[in-house]
Amino acid sequence: MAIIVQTDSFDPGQLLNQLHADQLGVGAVVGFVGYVRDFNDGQDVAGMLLEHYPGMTEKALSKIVDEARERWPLLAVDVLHRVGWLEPGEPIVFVGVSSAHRQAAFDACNFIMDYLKTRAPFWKREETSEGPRWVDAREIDDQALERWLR
Amino acid sequence: MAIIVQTDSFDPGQLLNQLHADQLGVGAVVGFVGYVRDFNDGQDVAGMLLEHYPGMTEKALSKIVDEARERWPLLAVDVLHRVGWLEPGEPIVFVGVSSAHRQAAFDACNFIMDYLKTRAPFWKREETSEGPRWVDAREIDDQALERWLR
Amino acid sequence: MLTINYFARYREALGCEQEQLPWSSALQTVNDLREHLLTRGDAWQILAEPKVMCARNQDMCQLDSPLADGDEIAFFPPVTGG
Amino acid sequence: MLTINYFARYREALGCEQEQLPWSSALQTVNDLREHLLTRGDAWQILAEPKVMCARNQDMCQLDSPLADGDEIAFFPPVTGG
Repeated sequence: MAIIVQTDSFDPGQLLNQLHADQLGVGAVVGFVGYVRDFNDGQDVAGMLLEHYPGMTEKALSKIVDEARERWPLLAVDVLHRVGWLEPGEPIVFVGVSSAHRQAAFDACNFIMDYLKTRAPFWKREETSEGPRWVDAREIDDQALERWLR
Repeated sequence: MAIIVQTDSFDPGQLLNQLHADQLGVGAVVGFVGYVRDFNDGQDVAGMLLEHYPGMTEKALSKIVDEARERWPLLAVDVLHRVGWLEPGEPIVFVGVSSAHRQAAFDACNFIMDYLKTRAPFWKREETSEGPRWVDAREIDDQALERWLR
Repeated sequence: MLTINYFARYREALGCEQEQLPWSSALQTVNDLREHLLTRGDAWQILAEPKVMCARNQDMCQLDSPLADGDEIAFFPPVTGG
Repeated sequence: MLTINYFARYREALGCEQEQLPWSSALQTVNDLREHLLTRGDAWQILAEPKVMCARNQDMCQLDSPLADGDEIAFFPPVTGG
């Protein structure tokens, strides 16, 4: 299991393949990749600056992954999130999960992303044609989280 | 969009990366990979033979993908399923979906796998230490499908 | 003429992958065809399994689907790919 | 002593990334600290936003969380990573 926060770009496909490695008990791998889009909320986006809370970030991500492991029988879990300056087309985040079974892998990956979106200390500031703007949190992300509350 | 049925192995990571390519409207990619396990239903598995219904297979997969596109706003969709002889650790199937938004990508990928499991004409015959056996369909896969019936 | 395909466990049990059969007006539905095949004897009772699946012209269908001359029909056990 | 961090929109609005403040027994909860900061004037009213988030010693917390000498506290707007 790895939780990584870095400024450098990365290769999502390589991370996906590593989730299997040579573990012959792995039946299912689900990977999510979030990318910078060139357009958001009505405006062209030239890039974004991703700010985080060093120290807390890894701790928050670890808690989310631990919670996922309590809920589903998982084998490997990898989370990589970038910070700093990112341009359209670049990958922002990778969450990958392996399990013996398909639905556990789907649910755990979806769960980790929903928690990350609402509980991990990252903030996006977009550079748009009309200047910089902080991205607003979306109501829909809070709703996504509520699905998992027990 | 590509729907491929082939005997050769493939690189899941490469397929995942291709889903983004240079489409700057892609915000989210979800990929699923199914692998051959070395153990199933209480027995060691040395490999499996995947039989299919040539002609119907691609047609069935296309219908599933079309149905997913009707339900969610998707950009690229790729499905690759292998047939023939496969050994533990080898990838069997890849389903990948790209979208502007995260939940559409998760749901569509999950949906396509649930339909593929119950509606696409593939059959697995495992080679176990006690000889060959046809894998039985699982009740849980029918239940997974029911979630999506409207 | 009807073309009939058998797959996986059924193919093995019947020792038959594909056969051709003349269509007749007695074969109005896929189930009529299945009942005709069941009269062939013991091995063919596998087609009486409650979970038997079938396809008509390469689309999944129900047993009560109509049958027409020239159709390609298939019988197979529940699928297990993925 | 308390260490207080501000992030993103709050950091910019306050022109402050981190500060240290002596702890006092009047500061029993994170909210007591927030109310103290609100008395500093206009810019600080941003901490009165209903959706303000906070962390104590690098764990998300509620405004009514207890405060202790030596704590590292952070105030920030709703997160938008991923």
